[in-house]
Amino acid sequence: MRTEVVIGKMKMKNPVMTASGTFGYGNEYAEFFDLSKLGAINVKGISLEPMEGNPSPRICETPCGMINSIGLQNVGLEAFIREKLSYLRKFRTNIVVNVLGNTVEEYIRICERLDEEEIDAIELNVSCPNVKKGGISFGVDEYQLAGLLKDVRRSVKNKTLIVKLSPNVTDIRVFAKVAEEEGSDAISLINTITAMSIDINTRRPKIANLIGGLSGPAIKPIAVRMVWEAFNAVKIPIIGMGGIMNHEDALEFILAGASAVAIGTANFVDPESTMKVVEGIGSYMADNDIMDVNTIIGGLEK
Amino acid sequence: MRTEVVIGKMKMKNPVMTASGTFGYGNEYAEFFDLSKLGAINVKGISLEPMEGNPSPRICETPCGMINSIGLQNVGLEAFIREKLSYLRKFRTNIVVNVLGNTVEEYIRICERLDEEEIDAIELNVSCPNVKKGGISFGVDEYQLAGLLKDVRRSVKNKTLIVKLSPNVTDIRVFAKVAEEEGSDAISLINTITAMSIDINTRRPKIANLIGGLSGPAIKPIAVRMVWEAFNAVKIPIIGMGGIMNHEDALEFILAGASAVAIGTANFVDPESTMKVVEGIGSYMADNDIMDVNTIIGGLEK
Amino acid sequence: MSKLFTAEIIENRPAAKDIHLIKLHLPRHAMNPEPGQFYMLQVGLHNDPLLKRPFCMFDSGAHELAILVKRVGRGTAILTGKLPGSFVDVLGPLGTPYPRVEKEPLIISGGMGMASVYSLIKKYGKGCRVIYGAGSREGLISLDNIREMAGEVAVTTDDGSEGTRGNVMDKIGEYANKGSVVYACGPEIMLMKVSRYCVEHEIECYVSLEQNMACGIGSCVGCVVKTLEGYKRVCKEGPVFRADEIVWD
Amino acid sequence: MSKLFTAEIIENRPAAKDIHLIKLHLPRHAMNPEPGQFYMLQVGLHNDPLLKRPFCMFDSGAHELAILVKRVGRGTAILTGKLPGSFVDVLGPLGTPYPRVEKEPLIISGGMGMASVYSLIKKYGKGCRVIYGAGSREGLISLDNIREMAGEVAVTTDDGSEGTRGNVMDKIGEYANKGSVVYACGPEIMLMKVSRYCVEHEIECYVSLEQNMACGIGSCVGCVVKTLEGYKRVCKEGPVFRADEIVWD
Ligand SMILES: Cc1cc2nc3c(=O)[nH]c(=O)nc-3n(C[C@H](O)[C@H](O)[C@H](O)COP(=O)(O)OP(=O)(O)OC[C@H]3O[C@@H](n4cnc5c(N)ncnc54)[C@H](O)[C@@H]3O)c2cc1C
Ligand SMILES: Cc1cc2nc3c(=O)[nH]c(=O)nc-3n(C[C@H](O)[C@H](O)[C@H](O)COP(=O)(O)OP(=O)(O)OC[C@H]3O[C@@H](n4cnc5c(N)ncnc54)[C@H](O)[C@@H]3O)c2cc1C
Ligand SMILES: Cc1cc2nc3c(=O)[nH]c(=O)nc-3n(C[C@H](O)[C@H](O)[C@H](O)COP(=O)(O)O)c2cc1C
Ligand SMILES: Cc1cc2nc3c(=O)[nH]c(=O)nc-3n(C[C@H](O)[C@H](O)[C@H](O)COP(=O)(O)O)c2cc1C
Ligand code: FES
Ligand code: FES
Repeated sequence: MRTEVVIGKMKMKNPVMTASGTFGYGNEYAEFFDLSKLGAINVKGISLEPMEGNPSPRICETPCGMINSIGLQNVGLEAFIREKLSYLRKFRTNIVVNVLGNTVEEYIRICERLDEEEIDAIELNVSCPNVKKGGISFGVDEYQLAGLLKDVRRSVKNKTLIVKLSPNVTDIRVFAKVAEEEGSDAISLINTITAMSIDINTRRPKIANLIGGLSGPAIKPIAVRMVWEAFNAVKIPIIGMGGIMNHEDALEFILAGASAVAIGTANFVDPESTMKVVEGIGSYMADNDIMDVNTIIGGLEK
Repeated sequence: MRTEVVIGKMKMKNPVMTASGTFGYGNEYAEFFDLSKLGAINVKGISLEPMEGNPSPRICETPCGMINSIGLQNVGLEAFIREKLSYLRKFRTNIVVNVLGNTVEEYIRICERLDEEEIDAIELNVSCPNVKKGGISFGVDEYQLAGLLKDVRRSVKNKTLIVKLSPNVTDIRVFAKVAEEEGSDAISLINTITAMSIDINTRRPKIANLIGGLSGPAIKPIAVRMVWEAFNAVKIPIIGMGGIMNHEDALEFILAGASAVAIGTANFVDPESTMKVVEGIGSYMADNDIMDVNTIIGGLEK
Repeated sequence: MSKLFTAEIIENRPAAKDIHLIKLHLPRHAMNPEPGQFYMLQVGLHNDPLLKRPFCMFDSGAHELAILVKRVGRGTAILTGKLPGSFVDVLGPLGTPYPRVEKEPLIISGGMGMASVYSLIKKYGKGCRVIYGAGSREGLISLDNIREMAGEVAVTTDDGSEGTRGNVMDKIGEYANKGSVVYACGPEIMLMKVSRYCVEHEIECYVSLEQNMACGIGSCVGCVVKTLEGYKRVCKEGPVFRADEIVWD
Repeated sequence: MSKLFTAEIIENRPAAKDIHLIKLHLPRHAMNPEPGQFYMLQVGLHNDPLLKRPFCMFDSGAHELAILVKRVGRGTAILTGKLPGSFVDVLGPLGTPYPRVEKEPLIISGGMGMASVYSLIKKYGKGCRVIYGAGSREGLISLDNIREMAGEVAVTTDDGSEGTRGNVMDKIGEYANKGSVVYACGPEIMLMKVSRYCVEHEIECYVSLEQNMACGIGSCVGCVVKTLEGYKRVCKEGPVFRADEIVWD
């Protein structure tokens, strides 16, 4: 039974990875299972300089979902390389680094630096709706996105370049095509959907930043639809995510066209989610006589 | 205690109405409660000619939500006026008629006809994602929307004109402003979000039409955010909807800026939902010493 | 006399493989369902699973309703796991019953179809005949009761573990004739075959259909089936339809 | 030795107004929580309520964990309604305990704060003194036990229905001095006042804080509190913090 999938230059032993920002830098999960079992680990978004993040409350629950406005708190590029990377390298899995910037120059500087490090892929977060300058403009404007990618593509020579698309757009296909045309090796989708929740007793927003990003099972049907639309628009591989809680959900994304899947919010609900998805995909393949997971990518029958 | 709100020329005894397509033509609910208790009844979308709708399965459940692809099945304009309207007129409440067309001309013909009938408001469905020609182009393209509204506004002389916005856009404020500029009396939002679900055992889509519209609690935080954005962009009243299950949810929309709310999917879960929301808003007002519901519209404290 | 009420689960026990018999205590006013009608049950907490699930009236008594639930997904797993003493929100009775026709009733049940026709067999008693098919012996529910109630019972199983090896279509020729009225419930493929047979042989026939449902009361238009007169709602114009009006595809 | 396990509810009874005492039977390996630590409980079915809810270790025994749950919203309503015999998914013990300091322990609890400090009082026994405040007598949980365990107990209630009328701040001057170490848990406003008092009077003080949590293990960075060294995670660097490092706003 073959579960290996290929995303750009990156070979994954199985199609399961973590979603950026939901798995810390890996260490919190190492006590629950062997991280080497994962296809890849995607770490919290990294910026050039450390970021403090937003005030509390940063999260709240919604029906079958949650809103977060972490504000991209992170240790910054140099501290990440110095303090976190060597720990992550101990596991026999791919390391994907999610990066974010406020300007094209920042993205380029981070990418140039990471291109020389011992990582496997760079994922550009151009869509995070949390921080006012956190890249929102790139992710929802096809021309700005194209401009950014043109420059970044030149900086990423050795690693797989993934562009993470924002779902807060009218037509995801347009953005998927821009990513493909500008030479991205893969796209990942979806990032969180902009959302808001109000406490009717205090009449105040449930998160300090007012608006945050919705994730979890609630958004799954929207994410599956976008993966399917993108799959029919471009040829580069897709990493699908949005509300995957178990292997059934993961397989829904694979059938819709995802070559790999990422688990986000589920890590909070059950820290062993990713490993259980890996195992569940194996069982499904065995039960359904599927010899190679690649044969069911986009295998939806209409 | 004053619960009356005003939407254009329409005075509602309370801010609660039904969402189009989720309350049939009213008759199914009359055995559960007195429909005169509602602020308004909004009926299934009406087209010029009867529409057959889509094949089954038309609905499926998703986490905290459902996808539908009814395909706008309806009896058509003339049969509606002949067979359904007089029944609805028996209740002391406002009647809103949701209309849809495939061309500007169709919209105009329906509106001109309804403008002379005993109804209170016309709601333009320009956003239904279900039927290939069902207006999708108007609702996600600001220029087409502006063109449609210019013509329709001239046809609607006696009734309140409401435009129902599609959430499947990058920036809802742009569309809210178009509606305001072209003279709409109010906007309603949100319609369903395009979505998809796959049965991993059969590998087939869970609804025959492949893609449908997501509704229910899952989409509430997205809807609340859009109502808030629209409230800060335009001055015309907003009818808020999307996942309202109870009066707490309804109040969230009101605090975010909705002058009235519509209950959709909740009617399927509990046929008495709308009436319970009316009662719940009353209790909340009493508990919080709110003399006039209008004083808390957009009352979110930042 | 609202059809919406809360009922207590007073019994919940396995009746066959993956199938539970659940008895509910109902408020008086919700009673008197007719064979063929169904109820919608809120199986979980509010919000998720969101929609009520439809189940046939299997049997009913003074203040009691019995349903037969097959575990096929998340909702039915939750329902069959409920402890006696817990409460569920219920809507019903809903839909059209099997109509009374002055002919000799032949009742055909495939697998879980018994959930729908059991009460009909009980109603006609010795006056009706039954063809009862299932995959194997374990899938035959209440067979002893049915033998006791009905005039005549033919049993078929795919694996021959009980009755004749085969399916209900192997028996229909022997049991149905122009003097019969056929009432059938079971898998869609069986209903299609029964319908086609009856139409061809000019036998009056009624089938009980299933569709995904949201509201159960006719308002969402989500549960339609194709008929000669266009789409009809299974929850309102059905679940029992005349076999000759269904367009099978 | 995973911190993730399934536990059976073996007792669930009201302990005060809107407050339940829930006892869980744990697998051996999950034991030995220290005072100040907490557990995350999956209160509903999967998906909704989605996230686990945090509750302090109130008391623990060989294979037992007791928590005190106040009904404030949907999740706690579901949890307090669970029948003995049902199971819940649990993650823990989590977070930092109250540190041992070689000074005279003064334990201050406001309202539900007792959920966190009860086990600490039990640990120090006669060696500690306690200030216990609540809105009124009905809000005082396990008062008799605490009087029996601790060296000295001052009770305050807002309405004077038990002990002194007033709040814990009216007693702190009398009980705290430079030889004390103060451990406090309660409403944020109380913790702020206790902290400010202790910083001002150079008294070592630890407070247990709350924040909305998603993961409970430090990965989401959702539960932060502002400190002199930037944002820190309540679930990982806390919930117990040195009072002088918190930035109150
Ligand atoms: C009028 C009517 C009467 C019924 N009577 C009975 C009965 O007496 N006993 C019984 O065990 N079952 C009966 N069913 C079927 C039962 O409603 C479904 O098995 C149940 O809703 C599945 O819920 P779930 O959450 O377990 O499954 P899901 O996880 O939702 O889905 C599992 C499978 O069940 C199918 N399904 C989901 N929802 C429905 C639905 N509303 N109707 C039909 N199929 C559905 C799905 O397509 C899927 O194949 C009846 C259905 C109808 C329409
Ligand atoms: C470390 C820690 C220990 C705790 N120990 C206890 C305890 O021993 N006993 C006890 O009764 N409660 C304790 N709490 C609070 C308890 O977790 C919340 O009351 C509970 O999560 C509310 O869930 P709900 O679904 O009922 O409320 P919701 O409907 O979700 O919300 C109701 C109210 O509770 C608040 N709330 C929601 N989630 C949380 C959360 N994760 N943390 C804090 N507040 C929240 C909301 O802001 C809101 O005001 C503790 C919280 C933390 C962080
Ligand atoms: C708490 C939290 C933090 C996140 N941080 C990031 C981030 O730093 N960069 C990024 O690209 N996406 C981030 N995301 C988005 C996720 O990677 C993922 O795209 C999204 O949550 C949808 O998947 P899910 O529903 O499985 O969580 C974050 C999500 C959550 C919930
Ligand atoms: C079954 C169904 C049918 C609908 N039909 C229509 C329609 O005909 N016209 C329309 O404008 N909106 C239609 N809608 C959208 C609803 O009016 C509403 O905007 C949406 O469902 C969000 O609200 P809810 O989450 O409360 O259901 C329909 C929704 C559902 C679920
Ligand atoms: S289930 Fe809604 S119309 Fe039948
Ligand atoms: S709850 Fe996730 S970091 Fe604390």
